[in-house]
Amino acid sequence: MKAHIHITLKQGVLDPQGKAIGRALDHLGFSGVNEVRQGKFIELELTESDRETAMSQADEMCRKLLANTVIENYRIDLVD
Amino acid sequence: MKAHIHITLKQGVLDPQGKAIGRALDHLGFSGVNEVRQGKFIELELTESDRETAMSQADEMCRKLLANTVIENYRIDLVD
Amino acid sequence: MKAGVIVFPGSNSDRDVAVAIERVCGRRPQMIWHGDHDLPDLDLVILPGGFAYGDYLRAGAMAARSPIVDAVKKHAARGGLTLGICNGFQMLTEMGLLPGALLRNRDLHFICRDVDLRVENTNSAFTRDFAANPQVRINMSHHDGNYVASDSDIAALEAENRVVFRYVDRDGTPQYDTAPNGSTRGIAGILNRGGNVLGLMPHPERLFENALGGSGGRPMFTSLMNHFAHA
Amino acid sequence: MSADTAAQSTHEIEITPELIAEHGLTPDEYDRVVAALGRAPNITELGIYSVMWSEHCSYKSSRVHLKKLPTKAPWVIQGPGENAGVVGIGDGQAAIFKMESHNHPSYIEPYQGAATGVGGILRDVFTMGARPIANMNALRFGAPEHPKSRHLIAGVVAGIGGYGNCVGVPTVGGETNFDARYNGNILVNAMTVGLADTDKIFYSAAAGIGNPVVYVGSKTGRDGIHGATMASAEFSKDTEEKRPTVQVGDPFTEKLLIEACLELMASDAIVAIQDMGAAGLTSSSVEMASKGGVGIELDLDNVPARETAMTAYEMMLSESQERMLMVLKPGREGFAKAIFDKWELDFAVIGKITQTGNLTLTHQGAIVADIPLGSLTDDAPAYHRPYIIPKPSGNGPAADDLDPGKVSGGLKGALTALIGSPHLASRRWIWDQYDHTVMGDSIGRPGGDAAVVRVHGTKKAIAITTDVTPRYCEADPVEGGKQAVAEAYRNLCAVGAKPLAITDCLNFGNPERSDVMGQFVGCVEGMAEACSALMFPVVSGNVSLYNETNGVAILPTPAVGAIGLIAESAHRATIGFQAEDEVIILIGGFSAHLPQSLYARHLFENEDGPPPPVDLDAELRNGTFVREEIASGHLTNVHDISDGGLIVAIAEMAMAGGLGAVLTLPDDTPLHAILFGEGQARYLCAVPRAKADGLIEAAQAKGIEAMPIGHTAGSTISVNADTRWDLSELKRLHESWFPDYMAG
Ligand SMILES: Nc1ncnc2c1ncn2[C@@H]1O[C@H](COP(=O)(O)OP(=O)(O)O)[C@@H](O)[C@H]1O
Ligand SMILES: [Mg+2]
Repeated sequence: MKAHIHITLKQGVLDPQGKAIGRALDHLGFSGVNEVRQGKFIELELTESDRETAMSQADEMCRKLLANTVIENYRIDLVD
Repeated sequence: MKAHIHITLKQGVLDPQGKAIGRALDHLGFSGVNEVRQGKFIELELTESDRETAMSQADEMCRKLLANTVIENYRIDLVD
Repeated sequence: MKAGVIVFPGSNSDRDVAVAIERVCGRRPQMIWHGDHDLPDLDLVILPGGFAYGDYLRAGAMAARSPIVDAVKKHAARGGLTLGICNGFQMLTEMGLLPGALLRNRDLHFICRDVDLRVENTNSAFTRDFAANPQVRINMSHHDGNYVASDSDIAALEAENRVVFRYVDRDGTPQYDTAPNGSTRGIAGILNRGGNVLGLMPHPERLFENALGGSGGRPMFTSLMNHFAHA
Repeated sequence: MSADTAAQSTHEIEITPELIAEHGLTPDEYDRVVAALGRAPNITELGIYSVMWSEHCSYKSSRVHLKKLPTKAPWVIQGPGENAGVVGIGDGQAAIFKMESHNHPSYIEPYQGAATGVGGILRDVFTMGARPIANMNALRFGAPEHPKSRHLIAGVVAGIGGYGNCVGVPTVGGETNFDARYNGNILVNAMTVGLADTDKIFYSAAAGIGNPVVYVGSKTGRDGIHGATMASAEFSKDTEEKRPTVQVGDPFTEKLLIEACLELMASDAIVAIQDMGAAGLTSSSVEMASKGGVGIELDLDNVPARETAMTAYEMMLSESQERMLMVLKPGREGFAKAIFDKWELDFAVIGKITQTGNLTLTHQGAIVADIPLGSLTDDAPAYHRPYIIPKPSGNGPAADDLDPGKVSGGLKGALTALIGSPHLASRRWIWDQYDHTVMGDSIGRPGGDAAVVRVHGTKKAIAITTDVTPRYCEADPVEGGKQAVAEAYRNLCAVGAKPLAITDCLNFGNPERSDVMGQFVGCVEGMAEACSALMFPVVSGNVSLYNETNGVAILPTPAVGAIGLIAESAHRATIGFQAEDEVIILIGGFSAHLPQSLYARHLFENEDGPPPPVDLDAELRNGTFVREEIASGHLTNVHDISDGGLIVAIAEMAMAGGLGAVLTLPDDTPLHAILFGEGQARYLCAVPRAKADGLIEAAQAKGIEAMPIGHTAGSTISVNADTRWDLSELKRLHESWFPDYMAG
């Protein structure tokens, strides 16, 4: 089973990368971009085949390592 | 309109971040993880409301800046 | 030798390389703003080290889309010498002037230390003066120096003697799999096919005189100077 | 504008006792607010008082004692009270430096906390017109085996590197300690040194009625609101849950801000300038206006905001990073704006200087705060908190109580255990992650007694060190305070620098406890005594109190950051042995003082007794001698003796030089006491045989104890022919602890 994890900065937390990307897009002549936020996308290949167990494993991994929950949110999607 | 962009390393390209995460997970005692790949998740807030135009804009942004197509693939999803 | 250093927002070794060139070659390079569209008449264009645009998104990515870049590409296409150090090397790959890409160091840490390099090709304008002593110690200082390229690109680089700098052990053993940053085949610096565009991760300008703890990087600057003196 | 309008114009948030307490104000303090205003404050005003009267901004517990520190010397240009201290280094040049703590934020989010700590201290220095040339970091972590330590170390080191490397200022040194007393309160103290011309130094006192007040840098978001009050509150179990909005650093913007500010500073457009540090817009505007004896009026509608619907309260208390406030000469706004536009930074005129003596804020057409400035600064509370200075307990262990026979491997095992312990193992794992070579002037890199950075384009160099031995301060605050200053002095002398001045970061627990307050007072008094005796004044600093968790205070940690001047950078000393068969000379005599040594504490878990006494006359005499010998070119290999004692210092010299030593030591005192005693004011040096007698005679002529104790040789260290250590084995232990631990 695969877990697809999106890690994004919490609302209100400064995103220096997103800000700089936004400016660079502007310089390249892309005018219609209001906001850019950059996050992470992590794909895990799990041996676990039970969805519930896989989900709770992935959740623990996010809390313990993958996400910095002080400033980041995470979302887990399981894909077979 | 929002564009959600996933940027992932091409198959076969070494992923130091993914590897390091894999090692760290292992270390933390998460045993059932076969492979980890880390990519980027970029959210763009576009003023454009026409889907087709928005898609072609986002595609151009990916090719010109957001992705390095030598090593990376990208996928764009439009979200209203 | 008329050298120019491109200054990007976030460049931080622009002054250092200019100082090294002035001290070794006697003439201070011109500093050129990334927002300009034209280059003055130059023998050598340098893309310096640093964190242009914070290295946000990908190291060198945004800088490689600066207004000045078209002029740099034209200069290189004409055969003009172009040197990218550290962040500059990353930019050269992002511009497509050199193959491959530089990923995060294997252990994900930034690494600043003096490393041993073997100059594998002492036939370029950048490296002739290394011929007498092709193993040197210079400083590396980067977060993204883990060179990757397709198998065919790597094969071509090796076959055409375009791997110019390679990480080696003290005794000269190549670090094919053990470079501190994980770089493929221990690659520290490469040349383009034309032999006029060089990118390398370590900083020759940080060890160019003994007061700094070594002068392993100095021959690069004397090579360039002599190249133009003899031209 | 009357006070009543200010009071009425807010969103009618009722000021309850709970709200007052949440803002960290006592009922008494609240009464003082009401008295100062002549009415009740509104929420914005309450917020402003709360941050300005917080321990962090007001120094209310420490102020009365900080006055004891000497701050003057002929070379001091600016002492405490400005953003950073300034000392002259000749030729019309000045070194500007300061150290600051970012302890609590680094515990909550180690990467961003440490990173923004570096950003903040850089701004304190370049706001005075200096180009930053070096960063240092003094770190204290919990016990290595504590479950959080690894994560905190990894995050803090990555954060310091992430920020400093990106802005392109070399991080050239620091110190790192581990102790269980920091388990719940790590210390992250960052220091920056910059260079400026003495006629181009910028101060923060606002002047010129009507002059524009300008905001530059990043936009304001809801970052770290209440960070300043958080930095003054004791941690409790639920702090980790509350997790205030953490500030995220943007080193790229900081780099642009440095370049833009220095570019503007080359002109004469600036009247006053100050960074927005803790308590952001509030403290910067209040301090600038009150120092200038003027009033200030801000229109918050013009503050560049990152988020929508920000209230006046939020804008005034936000701790968004990479922002500065300046007062410009009238008519120079356009000129200044062009520079910030070029660097793509925000620039906004947000107010003007007035003659009211008040801080007046308008937002959406209404006056939202109107406060007499004096009540926020000079008239802020100052407490004479009760204190008891702890005294050392008894004489501590005698040499016989600490018999090396009880250590596994005996005398030999004692050194290998210490050199590979967390306390003495190499910190290479840390400094490897810091760009310490950028700017091309780092000639004394991490690993020496003091870092040495050339003054660009001159023969001069600045030496920099940070020091304190918290276990000494715990055992005897007064001696510990002296020792911190003395060790900094010694580390500078050991590279050949003339010690100039210090900055400090006084990290302690809860000052409302008389024993903790006693530690603070004792350390400050000890420091003051040492600073006076050594002509080594304090020119800047910072106090961080309430470093405790669930009632357990940190070790008293008055970190000292110090700089010295090397006149000829070619004449300096390094710690590694340089050649075979050089005579090793001990300056300052043998010591057998084992109580509070690493030997006693680490190998015997004995924490009793007094720390080694500090003889300030000897420090001055020996230090001056060593530095003058280096300056005149006679000495190039020196190391001071500190943690671990004589044999550890020898081992460090041997490992750094890749060359062993043969030592002959007296047998009238227990050898382990001579090897591991931590007596102060001592140095080791090695010189060619032909120079040895001359050096010893020169020392003795000045009343300094100096004697040969052996010579450099081979690849082992031996003592009196019966104890021998293999250098490569020592080196392996010394180098492997940190990477192995972090990988574990
Ligand atoms: N956090 C750190 N960052 C950079 N360098 C460090 C750090 N901690 C220690 N060092 C370096 O390690 C060396 C040894 O430190 P320390 O034992 O504190 O020295 P000393 O006893 O001379 O004060 C010094 O050169 C110091 O600068
Ligand atoms: Mg020392």
